[in-house]
Amino acid sequence: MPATSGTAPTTSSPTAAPSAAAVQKEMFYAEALNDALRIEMERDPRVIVLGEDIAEHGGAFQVTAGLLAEFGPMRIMQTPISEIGLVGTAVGAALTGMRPVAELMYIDFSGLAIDQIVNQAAQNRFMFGGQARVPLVVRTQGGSGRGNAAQHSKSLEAWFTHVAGLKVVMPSTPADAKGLLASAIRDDDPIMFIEHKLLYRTKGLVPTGEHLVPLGKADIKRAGTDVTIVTWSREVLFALEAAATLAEEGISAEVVDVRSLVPLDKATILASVCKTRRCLVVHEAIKRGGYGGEIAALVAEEAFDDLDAPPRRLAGAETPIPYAQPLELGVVPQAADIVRAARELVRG
Amino acid sequence: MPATSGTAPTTSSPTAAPSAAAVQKEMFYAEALNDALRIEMERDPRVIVLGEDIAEHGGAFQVTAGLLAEFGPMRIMQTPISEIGLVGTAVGAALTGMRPVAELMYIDFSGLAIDQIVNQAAQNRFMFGGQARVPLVVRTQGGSGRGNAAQHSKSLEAWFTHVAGLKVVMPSTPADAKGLLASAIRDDDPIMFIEHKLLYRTKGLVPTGEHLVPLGKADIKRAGTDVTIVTWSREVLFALEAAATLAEEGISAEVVDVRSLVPLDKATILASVCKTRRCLVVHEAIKRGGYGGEIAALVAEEAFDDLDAPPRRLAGAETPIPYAQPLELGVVPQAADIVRAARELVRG
Amino acid sequence: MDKKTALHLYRVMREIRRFEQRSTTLFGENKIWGTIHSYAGEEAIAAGVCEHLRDDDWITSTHRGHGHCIAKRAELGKMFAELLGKETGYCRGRGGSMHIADTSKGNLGANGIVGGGIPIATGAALTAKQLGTDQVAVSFFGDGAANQGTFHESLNIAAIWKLPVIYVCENNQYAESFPTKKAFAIEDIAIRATSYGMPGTRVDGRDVAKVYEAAGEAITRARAGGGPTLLVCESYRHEGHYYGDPRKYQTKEEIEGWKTTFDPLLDARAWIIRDKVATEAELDAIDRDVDEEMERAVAWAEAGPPASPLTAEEIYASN
Amino acid sequence: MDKKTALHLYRVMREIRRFEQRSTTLFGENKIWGTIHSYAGEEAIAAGVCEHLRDDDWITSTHRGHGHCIAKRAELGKMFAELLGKETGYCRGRGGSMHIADTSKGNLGANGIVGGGIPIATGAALTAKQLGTDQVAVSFFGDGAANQGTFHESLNIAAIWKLPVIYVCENNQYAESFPTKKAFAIEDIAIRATSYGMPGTRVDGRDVAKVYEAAGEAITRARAGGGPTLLVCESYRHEGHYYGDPRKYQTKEEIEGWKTTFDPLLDARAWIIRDKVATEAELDAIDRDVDEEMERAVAWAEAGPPASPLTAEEIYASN
Ligand SMILES: Cc1ncc(C[n+]2csc(CCOP(=O)(O)OP(=O)(O)O)c2C)c(N)n1
Ligand SMILES: Cc1ncc(C[n+]2csc(CCOP(=O)(O)OP(=O)(O)O)c2C)c(N)n1
Ligand SMILES: [Mg+2]
Ligand SMILES: [Mg+2]
Repeated sequence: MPATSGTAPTTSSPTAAPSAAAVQKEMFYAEALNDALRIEMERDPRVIVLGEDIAEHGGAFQVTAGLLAEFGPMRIMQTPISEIGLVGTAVGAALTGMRPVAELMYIDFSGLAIDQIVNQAAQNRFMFGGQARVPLVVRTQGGSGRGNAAQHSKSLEAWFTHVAGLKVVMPSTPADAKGLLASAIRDDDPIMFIEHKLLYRTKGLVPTGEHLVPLGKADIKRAGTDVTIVTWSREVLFALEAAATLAEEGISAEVVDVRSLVPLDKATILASVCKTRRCLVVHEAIKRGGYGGEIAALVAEEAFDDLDAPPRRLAGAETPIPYAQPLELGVVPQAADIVRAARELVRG
Repeated sequence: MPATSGTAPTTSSPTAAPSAAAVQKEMFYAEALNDALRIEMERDPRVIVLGEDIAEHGGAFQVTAGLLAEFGPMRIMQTPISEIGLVGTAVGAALTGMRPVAELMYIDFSGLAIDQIVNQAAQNRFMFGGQARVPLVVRTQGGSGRGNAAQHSKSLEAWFTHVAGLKVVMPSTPADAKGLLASAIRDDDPIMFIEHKLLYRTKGLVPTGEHLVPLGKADIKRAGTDVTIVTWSREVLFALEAAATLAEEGISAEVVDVRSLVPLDKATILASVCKTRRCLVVHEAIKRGGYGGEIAALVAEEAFDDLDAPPRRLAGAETPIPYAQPLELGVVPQAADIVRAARELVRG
Repeated sequence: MDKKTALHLYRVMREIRRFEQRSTTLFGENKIWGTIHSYAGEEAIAAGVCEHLRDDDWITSTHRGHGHCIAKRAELGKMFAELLGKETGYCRGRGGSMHIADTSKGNLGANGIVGGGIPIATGAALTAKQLGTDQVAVSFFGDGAANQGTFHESLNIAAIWKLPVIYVCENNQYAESFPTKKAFAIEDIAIRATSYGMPGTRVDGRDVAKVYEAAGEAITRARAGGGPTLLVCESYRHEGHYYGDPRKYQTKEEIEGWKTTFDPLLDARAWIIRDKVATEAELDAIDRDVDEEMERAVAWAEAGPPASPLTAEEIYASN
Repeated sequence: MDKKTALHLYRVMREIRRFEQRSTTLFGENKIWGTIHSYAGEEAIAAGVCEHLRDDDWITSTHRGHGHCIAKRAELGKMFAELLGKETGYCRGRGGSMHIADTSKGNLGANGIVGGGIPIATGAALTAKQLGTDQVAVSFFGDGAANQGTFHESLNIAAIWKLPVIYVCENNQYAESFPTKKAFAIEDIAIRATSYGMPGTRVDGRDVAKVYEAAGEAITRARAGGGPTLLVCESYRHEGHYYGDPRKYQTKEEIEGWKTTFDPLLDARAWIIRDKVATEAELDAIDRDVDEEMERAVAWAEAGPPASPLTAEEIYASN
């Protein structure tokens, strides 16, 4: 059967949430991602993985561990250090009927490949008047906290949110990681799937077998009434920690995990803010030009009269990430910073 | 004299505004940029220009016209089509004592070179503990309106604002273009200098001879009392057109031309908004993830109680730029759109 | 070469030439917006290569893409319609000249990013390998693109994976205003194939028979699992880089020179008649037929409705 | 080779080896944060090349940069201090192992982006050309980096501009877990020089004398205006890619093998004694001296103050 164009029939989008009866298992975030890859590769022979050090080594963060043995080198395709070559090759494969997952080892390197992501993958469908689809997932990871310094610690999701034609997903828990990756692979559009290097070794309960979390749905990770904390990726963990502390002080914080930055679940964010009347947006990326601006502006525009206080952003300091440990910890929001900011917002 | 390291002495930053007595001349925006390049190249032999088609052809938009004849091929260095090679070469030259101006023909191609801009140029000084400076100007141009379609019409300034260590400048008038480019070349940091393809053939009075406009200063292009329109680049022209129309309706709009997105002149923006009590941010780039979010969020955070209405953003539609002329005009804010948005904001 | 092939090659070249002439006229009439880049002078390359391709083979093209598109059997009316910004165009007026694609014929699109199509063709070839078919992918690109990082990374990937892809470098002596002679310190771009351990061939891109032969070899090898080839075709573009190029980087003599020294159509005409493959009258008939076909295509395109308004749904495939 | 040079080369190699051993210990003691990449096994390359360089010549280095830094005459104490995140480190604790730079000696920095230093060295060479000096720039990078687009674009630019730059490709047989044999379809990376019209040389990177000689030729040519060279040094890294690498991609035999089959220090020792350039006792004295120097450097570094808090002013040069 010759594969012809990108207009071949495809699978439907995920919709169902996991049934309550699903069997769950404790897994690391990295394992959960691995599980999603394995299940999707078993399910659909068109799913292939391309990337650096993904074969014997199992990926810099062990997300592809064991997959070479299981699927062989034709499906776990280790590439030379050629970021734009490997992503562009994945774009071409996606355009012609495959469903590639391309791994960029650090989001800091995404600049090397961004032209293929932005000028080609994201725009092909539109530019061709609908003649193509590009079911491509670019998996990568960002964030600081491991002493990797300024070229291996950035948070660059904002770049990708600013591109028409891309979707951007950033899971914070193992279960979301698995369910969102599976949905991303089944989705027919190019997706930046951004993990966090300090989440790989966090644990959580994850449904076994097929598990899909729909794209475009935020998740209220903790309900509350006094202040809404809108955040994603690793900062969700800090926000939950902060919410626990705040609860001791009598402040009830609601933590909204955005999960999918594009498409953005505006309804859940606005409903929460209208309820709590206060909004704190938290992210690890530097504040200037960050996606927090988008969300704070959105809240200001659409919930102005429901706010008891100005929307606030808490974000990374405007600096490249420094190497020395105490400096590095000081430049991204920690739980204590969130507590302080939320307290100020509520108490004034 | 051997040039040793990036720590060589350098010129001081610009401070003086043009004296009122300066002789002025009507020039196109492209000519004004050309004038700045010529003057800076005459003034400082370390200033060199690298780029594609900048020699005999004079640049895709004629900004380097005549400079090859005047300065020769050692200073007007035409490069192969090698965006990361040419920008990286410029970074290396800047680190070792030159003051290169690198031209990226379209900002759409900047992704090909962004790694050298972001991971190297912007961070070298910081990563090296202050041992380096990178006096590099990357000149490029963006924007739609010429039927160049989705790979030659983007507005990507937001990407660069989100990078610690970069400065971002976007002039709207010939005089600003000249004065800001001269200041950028004399500045000791890496700067994205972003022009607009539809401004090159706009005319204005420009001071002859040395003319410096300081970085980091917004300019109130029209004073008003009812609503502040914060904008930059070509949208400044639309905003001024809109303000004239609004004036006829009895609405007095103040047009703040940001000029320098980084560093951002928050004081001027906030002072204006506190005066008019209404803020409309306008840009050509798509809204999601755009720099308008930064400014609207800033205004919401810092001038909440001074606002009579929610801050509003008017920006490009969330689509790749289409080719067909009527479609293309429909996706970026035009003067009439600004009039409508401002009117709504003022009249409610 | 058999008569049928020879006449088909001639016809394709003629169609390309005429298409470029007609779109130049339309541009001059302000009916085309944006930019167009003429392929006139380079017809032998697209024609000679694509003659070997099936509809299920893929190509990636460039900003100078009309010729590849025609050689890959696109409908002329839909091409003109796209240039005119019509709903009936290949891209419904969204793409224009620099983004014409026809995925039904395996044309993965013109490309506004120099070098942008090279990894994409590589990926299409990977699909063929993954599916175990004998499809091939061809990437057309210019001499200028051969100095892009994508060229280097893609050729290496294709070589180590033995992908069925042919990299066709069209050396038309210029990248915009930059002469190949100055942009390279080598004479023969095909030598770059050795850096990747793949065969490299340099061929006279004016001679459609030679291009046809060299491409045939490379494509046959690729279909048989023999891996990629770099095929460099020496050529010359008759027109400026884009419609309206002042060509300050060329002399008047050079600009006029091609008419006498470099024209693949005149050449083909000459040997077809000389070798008695066909008669002058037969070729004239093709010319007339192409001219008429072109007018019909233009008329059809002009009669089409303008591009329909954008909808939120057309950007994403799953909304 | 004269005695002074031979002993200096030996000493530099010894310093590098010892530095890597000491930093490995410090890492094991949890005093170093982040990642370090050992240059053990590749000492002959940095030593042999940098022996020809003056303080006003430039180098760009890599993530595996300690060796280049030492060979370019950095102060060991400041290097350790950087790894320890001290204010007294080269980068005041801001950079760490992957960003050590010493611009006072022309070291434009280690680099965390594979291939990132290649255009930067090209630009430094452009500065020399602009200023009309006889300075040269050397870019060190790995086999893996030779598959990056920056390699291709930079070498071409340097070739057409005849820049005084030497591209030193350290083929240590692996790019992380990816063996060179699989990442290339060619045996000899130096052949890539022909794609740019520059000389390419392949040399045994275990033999410091051979590296010294080949580098000398290339550097002399560059200083004299003869343009760039690609110098490929065949080598082997003794340790894993990074501290803690499980090395699943290598066999036990291979990992242990280097001790008997590939050690530039043992080699140098052997020929220095064999050719009676110096005595074993003299070499032992160097070893002892280096060990002591290293301990003093570590002690100095450990005694230094921690990195000072960040200030808003340190990111931009003009605020
Ligand atoms: C990445 C990128 N850089 C620069 C350009 C501007 N540009 C368009 S065509 C062109 C010349 C291309 O030369 P070549 O590859 O030889 O193709 P030709 O135009 O000669 O067919 C350039 C520089 C571009 N479109 N994309
Ligand atoms: C652009 C980029 N891609 C990937 C990496 C991850 N990475 C770090 S070192 C390395 C291997 C480099 O191989 P090589 O160039 O041979 O140098 P070696 O480590 O062998 O000295 C990789 C893939 C990186 N740092 N930068
Ligand atoms: Mg060309
Ligand atoms: Mg290596």
